This record gives sequence, structure tokens and C-alpha cells, in this order.
Amino acid sequence: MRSVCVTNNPLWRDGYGETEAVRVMEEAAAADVFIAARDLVHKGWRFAGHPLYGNFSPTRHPYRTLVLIAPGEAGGLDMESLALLEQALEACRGDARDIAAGEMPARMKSDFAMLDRSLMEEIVKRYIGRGGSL
Amino acid sequence: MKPYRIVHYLNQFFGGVGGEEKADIKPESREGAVGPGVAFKAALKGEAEIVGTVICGDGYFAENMEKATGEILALIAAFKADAVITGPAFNAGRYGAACGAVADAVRAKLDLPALSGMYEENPGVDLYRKSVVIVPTSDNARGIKDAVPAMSRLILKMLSGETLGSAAEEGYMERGIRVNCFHHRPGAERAVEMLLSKLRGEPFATEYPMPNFDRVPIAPALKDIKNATIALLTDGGIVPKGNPDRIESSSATRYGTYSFAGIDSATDKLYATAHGGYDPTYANHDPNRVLPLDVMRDLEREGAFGKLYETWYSTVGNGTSVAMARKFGEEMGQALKAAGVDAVILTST
Amino acid sequence: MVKEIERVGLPIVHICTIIPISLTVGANRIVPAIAIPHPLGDPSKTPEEEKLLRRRIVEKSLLALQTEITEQTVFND
Amino acid sequence: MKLELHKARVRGIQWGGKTALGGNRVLQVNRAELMELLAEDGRFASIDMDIARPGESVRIVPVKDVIEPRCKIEGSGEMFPGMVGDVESAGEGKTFVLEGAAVVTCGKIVGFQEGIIDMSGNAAEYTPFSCTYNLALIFQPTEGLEIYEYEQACRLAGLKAALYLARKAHEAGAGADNVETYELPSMTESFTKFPNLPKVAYLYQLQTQGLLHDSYVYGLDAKRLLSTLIHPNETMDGAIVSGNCVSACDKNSTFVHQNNPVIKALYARHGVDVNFVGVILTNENVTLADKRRSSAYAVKLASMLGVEGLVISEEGFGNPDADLIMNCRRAESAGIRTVLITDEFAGRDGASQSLADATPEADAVVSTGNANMMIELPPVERVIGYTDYVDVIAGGFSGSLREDGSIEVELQAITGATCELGFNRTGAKTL
Repeated sequence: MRSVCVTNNPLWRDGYGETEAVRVMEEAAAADVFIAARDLVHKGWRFAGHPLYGNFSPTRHPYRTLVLIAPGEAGGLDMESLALLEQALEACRGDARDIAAGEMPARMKSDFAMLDRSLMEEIVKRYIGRGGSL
Repeated sequence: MKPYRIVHYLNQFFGGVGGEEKADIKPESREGAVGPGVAFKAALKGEAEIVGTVICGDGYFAENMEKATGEILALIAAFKADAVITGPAFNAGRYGAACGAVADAVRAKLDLPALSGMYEENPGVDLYRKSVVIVPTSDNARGIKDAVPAMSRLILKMLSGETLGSAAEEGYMERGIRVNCFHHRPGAERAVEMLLSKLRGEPFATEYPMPNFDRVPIAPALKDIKNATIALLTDGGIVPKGNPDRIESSSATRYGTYSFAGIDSATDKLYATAHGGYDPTYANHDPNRVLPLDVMRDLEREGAFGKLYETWYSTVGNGTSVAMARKFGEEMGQALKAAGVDAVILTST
Repeated sequence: MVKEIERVGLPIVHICTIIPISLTVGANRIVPAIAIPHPLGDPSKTPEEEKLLRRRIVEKSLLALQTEITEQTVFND
Repeated sequence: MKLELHKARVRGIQWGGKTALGGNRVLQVNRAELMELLAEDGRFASIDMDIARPGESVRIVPVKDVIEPRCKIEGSGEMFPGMVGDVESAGEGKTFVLEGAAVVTCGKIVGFQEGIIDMSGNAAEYTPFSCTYNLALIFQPTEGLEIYEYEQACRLAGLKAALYLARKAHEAGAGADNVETYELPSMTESFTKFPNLPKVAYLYQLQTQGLLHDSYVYGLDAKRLLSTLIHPNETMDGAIVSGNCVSACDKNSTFVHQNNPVIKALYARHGVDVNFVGVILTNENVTLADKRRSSAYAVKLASMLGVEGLVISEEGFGNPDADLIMNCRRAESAGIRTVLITDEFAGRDGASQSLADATPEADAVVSTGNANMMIELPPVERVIGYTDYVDVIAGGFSGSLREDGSIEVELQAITGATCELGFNRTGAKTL
């Protein structure tokens, strides 16, 4: 499998539901998606896109969609991805008063899901391949 | 207007109780000023006076931080203090950290103005510069005659309710807190101005300094390995099962001191990982994958090196603050050196 | 942490996976580890092979401790 | 290439029978005529209009974009080329400007969108648009209108309204109070004319991450562009248009693209102590490969032009910090001295690390302020737009909107507060 997409955004089931490379994590918080990506990066996987995509502080954006490229034969740790990962985890330690996804009005949460999907649509197409259209 | 009531915090040495042998004394208080406190009387010019002194052993404070802080705050409150001065601690590491912690707790919990004084290299500076006003002092007690006037002027200003100016203007340690301000000219003009100075090789002041790291001189190589005592340390988070010292899984504020006596391998029966920064399954399955005790014992038996030092230290290197890591390193280094250890192996994840 | 231990004059070798961070933190003798979750092990190998791998890294560390260096050095194979 | 900006100073704004700028410099706007023009785009269920003047107890929220009314009066090329005007190159001839007026578009495109302009109170100090006479347009989309369509409709309507105001005022004989002339000949001419002045260029990063984060150059989505050259005058005729409405404090509104302060500062020194070579446009894409490609291409262009000094401005925070630091590192290693302009996200207590990325080469940085700083907005008599989501506006948090209408938010929610082009005088220092 060349690349994988890890996400907690249910909208990705539309068109990519059966795609093995797209892993939709049920009821997961954005931070859980970062942890899943961390374990892959520690095994040599590389980020295709910057994990802090979208001009939001991650503490306010309930969804995260991360695309990672499989390690080459040489394996070994990709330093750039590791640095990006550490920066992203650091940015996740937001202020305790930040709005939790649970408190968010439904329409807002669905807007975030839609925005998350549209921001990452192209990168998922390019690295995972064409799913169905939105 | 009656003078403000100030309580002074000192350690066992400056409080006149004793030296290192008295480092474990519990917090106690004295009426009026003690030791360096007397020097403050003149500098406070009658506007404030030291009504009481609270003394605590550096050892007792370091080992029981929460408990000691609570007890000290109670003693301070008993004096109905208006403000608290801690130190000056000069370059004494544990005393500096205690001074910072007490001043921080007074500000946060008693909502009273508090300040301290210490040498810039003191670990207490980096630990508390963001939340406590710290006046720079020389690295030894001879600097008391400069420290006291500076600390007095600042505590009186804080008592008067005036907000302090920047670190440079008021003479306290830069606290590393970013605050907004308005310049005379827009950012774009400042940028072009700065570029011109940079192109002409003229000095300029960046408005946002990048974080940087300093180097340390290289220790000489180990000469006689066959008789060398080597210590094994880790910040990969391996701790005895159950994490007895409750070392935090990230931003650790403490390290554990344990013993290898009678143990030949870091098995999953004895050890586990407390580190929150990586998938723990592999380390928990075989802790030797982070703390190579099995191989160290083999090599020790085969005489590849003299002796594995029985005491070992462990912490969690995951988002640990630079100041905290420095404090751990200093304490471990001094203890290992004192115990005659010749070299160290540190494993990280 | 590694820096302050060296500052008291003790030679120290830092076995770690993330070399650039170790360089900035100031370690002078660095031995590369295998991977973050298992720096001195490899679950894809047999226990015997793993222990041999571990031994080789520790031996390299002992060598590093005995090597006079003039600047930060990463002891690869 | 030479461009004259004929600037008519606006000192007031009111509805009236005929859109014109009177001798007293009060801009009169025919509401019905403008409404009819904007209604031509059938994608709006309703359009509301309102006026906000400096000093009034008025809040506009959520703000999507701000545009300065301008139109061409002479020369080839049209205003907002490729977007509203024709695609021919602009930036030459004469352009009429209603200086001191602005069109502000409001629309709840997505639930969390933000952007507050207060015309008075302590927040007014932080946004340049508290000092302009604002014509606010509030759009309601038709039922079920797809979000990309709605965003485009709002964007185009704002540009059309700005063009309408300038054209009508000019046609009604507004006349200019002052004329600014911007001329930059070809590079060879400048090189021979100022052989010993350092060659300086401006690397202009545009936010291009996707929906609600896009910028347009001559109507093209900038995320599809390789880094390219643009003449500074073209930006004054609206060659760059904002489609970005996140996050309010550091997104570049079309207004600041039209009035880029770095271009203005470099022009002021051209021929005096610098040779202003030109502007290199680059983007901030999500894909790492795109970031490297754009950064390498931009620095190569600078080297090809023999640039010795580069001002680099960022748009946005976090992800774009990586582009800023990468552009800085590559330029410095190509021997080009750089100065960066960026805002900071140092946490509400100012104690966190301000940028997500760092490099030792970035030794010359201008800061436009910590966007996490908390600010108290007083209750206002009138609100233009909607406040129901202000609670969770990027800078706000649950509980930030109080019963009395006052709001506690981060500076991040104030439109243009920490504009990373260095438009304002805001900055930050270490206590």
C-alpha cells in the first residue's frame, strides 16, 4: 500500500468507504488522529501534507485528515515528518477553555467536516487515488 | 500610613539554622528579620518592614514540594503579609528553585506581590522567569549589597500597585513573555528599514528572536575502561512497574532514582514505560529495548568494562521544559561525580 | 539533560533516534538508535537477533566513550 | 510601467438619490441602484445594506472581505483583471480611488467563520477598518446553494459594489484631492540607472490552502500557480483578490492587497537607497511537495534577477510558518539577505512558542503582534450581520459572548488586527 489516510471525519466514507487505504476512526478526537499518525511516522512513514493544514488552531477544529506515504526500502525515520508531527502535537495543547467538539452547534460541526474534506480532497486523490466524488 | 508587612523566605543556611546537614528541616517561622533580612530594613526606608521570616530546608522542599509549599504559605499567611521576598539565592540551585516556587505560589494562591533574586545561571531562573519577577544578582553572597536595594525598590513599586515596565527598564530578568505594543511606524516600513541595515552590515534588532541552544565543552575520553564504573540512565520513561514516583507521561517535573542491585535484565515483570510520546507496546513487552540492562550485565561479566553503577535515574523526555531538563542533568551529574562514576550511557526514544 | 552531566566532566554517550534534536540539545557523543518506540530493539527480529543488535549498539557506545573527539560526533557503523 | 492613483478623500457616507462624492467629500450612495446591480447575480435570497462610520457604536460581524472602491479612468487593463475586468494586464495609466471608503462583505458562509470590525471602543484601535467609511453588504444565499457558489457570489458582489461606487463617483465629477505616481521602468533600465544601489525584491506569500483559504491572481486560483513575477503596480489595480476569510486577524483582505504597505515602503526608497526590482508571488499549499516546489522556484527567480535583499511576508499561521521559514532558509543559503514579517501565536499568556517552525537564518524578523492576546469588546448599540456564532469565532471561546452583548475574544477574531503585510503599527516585545 503506497499511502494511507487516517481521519476522524465521517464524510470520507462517502466515496472512500471501502478503500482499504482510508481509515475512518469512529468517535475519535483530532488528537487521536495525530497519535495514530505519530505511530506511523515513528515507523518511517512520511507526511504527504502539512498536518496543520487549514488556518485554524487544531484545538478548535474537531476534524483532522492526515495522508502518509509508506516508507521506502531504506526505511528509517523521516526527520521532516517527525518535526512536523512534534509541531502539530505542540499546537494541539491549546487553552483549556477552547471549545470542545461536543459543545459545538451541529451546523458548525458539519461545516467543519465539509471544510476538512474539501481542503484535503485533492491530496487524498493524488496520494490515495480517486474515490467516488463528493 | 503604616509600613507594609513583608515576609521573607530563606533556606536553612541563610536562616542561620545550618548547612547541608540541616537541609531536611521542615518550614518554621521567626518574628522579624533574620540574616540577609536585616539588610532590607535600611533599603525599605520605613515604607515597609520585614515582620517575619519563614525558613525551610532545601532538601525538605525539593522532596516534598506540594506539602512544603502548603506549609510555607500557611506560615506566611499567619503574618498577615502584604508581600513576600524570597532569597536572594545567588547560584544555589535547589534554593533558587525553592525561592521561585514559593514566590510563584504566593502570587498564584495568596494573590500577593512576590519577587525573588538569583544569579542568571541558577536553574530557578528558567523554571520561574515566566511567572515570577526575579532580580539578577551576582553568583555569590558577596553580591547582597547590590541585590537588596534593587529588590527593595521593586517590591515597593509592586506594593504601590504600579504596573512594572519592561525587564530592561525595571532591572529584573526578562520573563520571556510576548506582549503586544504599538510602534511609531507600520511593520512594512520597519521591515524595509531592517533589511537596509542588514544589507549594509549595520546592527539591527530583530523583533522576534529565534530560540537557540548553547554548547558544552567535550569531556575527555575514558582512559581505563576495564576498571571504569559506568552508569546507565534513560529518559525513555522506563520505570519500576506501577511508576512509584508518578513521573508524568509528558512535561515531566521529576525523575526517579532506582537500583539495579540483584537484577540482571529489564524484564516486563519488573519494569514498564511511563512515556506518553510513543506507542508503548514494544517497550512494555521488553523494557531492555529502551534500557539495555541485559547486555550491560553480559558485558560487565565479560569484563568489557569495570562495573555497572548500581543506582540509575529515569525520567520521561517528552515535552520536558529546557529548564527542567537542565535541573535534572545538574543534580544527576553532581551525584554521579560524587559517587566516583567514570562515564555515563543515556538512552532516549 | 545530557549537557549538564557532561558539564561536570563526565564523558557521556547519547543513544537516540532523533539525531538532529540531540545535536541541538548539545550531546557531543551520539550513537544512533534503531527506532523511537524501540531504540535498542527490533520486534521484527527474533529475541536472539534483537539482543545481538542491542549488544552492538552498547559496544559502539563503550567505544564512543573511549574515543577522543574535538566536535559533536555521531558514531555510525 | 507607470500608474497614477487619483485619490478623492472621503469624509462621510450616507444614502442618497445619486451615487456621487460631493464637494463636502460625503459619499452619497443610491441604495436601490446598487441593490439592483448586485441582485443580477441570482444566487442571493436577500441582500441587506448598512453604513458604519468611524466612532459610531457599531459592530460588523462576521466580515468576509473588505475592498477599496477603485476604477480605471485611463490606460489599458481593467480593475480586478480576470475576476471582474478583462484579463489584459493592468497597473498602467490612471486609476481613481475613493480613499477612506470601503465595501465590507458579510455573510455566514460557514458556521465558524469570523471577523469583527468595531467602529469604536478598544477593538477599533486594532483594525484599520474602524477608520474607513464602510458600506456593509449582508448576503443570504438561496436555499441549498452549494458553498463554493455562495463564497464566489459574495466575493464577486463585493468587487462589483466597490467598482460601482468608484465609477459612479468619478462619472459624477468627484475629482481627485491628490495624485500618487508609481513608476518602475524595466529592470535593465533600473540596473544601469542605479548601479550601486542594492537590488531588493518582495516575496509575497499568498494563502492558498483551499476553500475559504484561497487567493486569486488575475482570476486564477493561486494554488495552481508556480511562483511568478508581478509588477507592483498591478496589485494597485486589484490583480490580487482575496478569497480567504480565515483567520480574520492575518488574512489579507482585498483592501490590503490593493494597498500593499511593503510595496509602498519599497517604492518610497526606490532610487534613494534601494533598487526595487519587483515582486515575486508565491503560494502556501497544503502538500509538502508543492511547498518545496514553490519555494525553490521563487528563490531561483530572485537569484536570476540578481536580488540581494528580500522582504518576505506570510499570510496565515501554523502551516504557512513552514513556507516562510523554508523561503528564508533557501534565500539565505543562496546568498540573499532576508527580513521576515509575521504575526505570532504565543498563547493567551504570551508564554508559548510563537511560530510553529524556526531556523537560525531567520535572524531578522518584524512581528505584527501576538494574535492570541485577549481583548474585551464593549456592548454596541448596533450590530451589522449576525452574532449568534461569535461565541465560537476563531478567537472566541464558549462563554465569550455575554448577556450585556460584550465579548471577550482573542485578537485573532479582529479583521486585519495582525496583518502580516505590516499594514498596522502593531508589534510585540518580550517582557
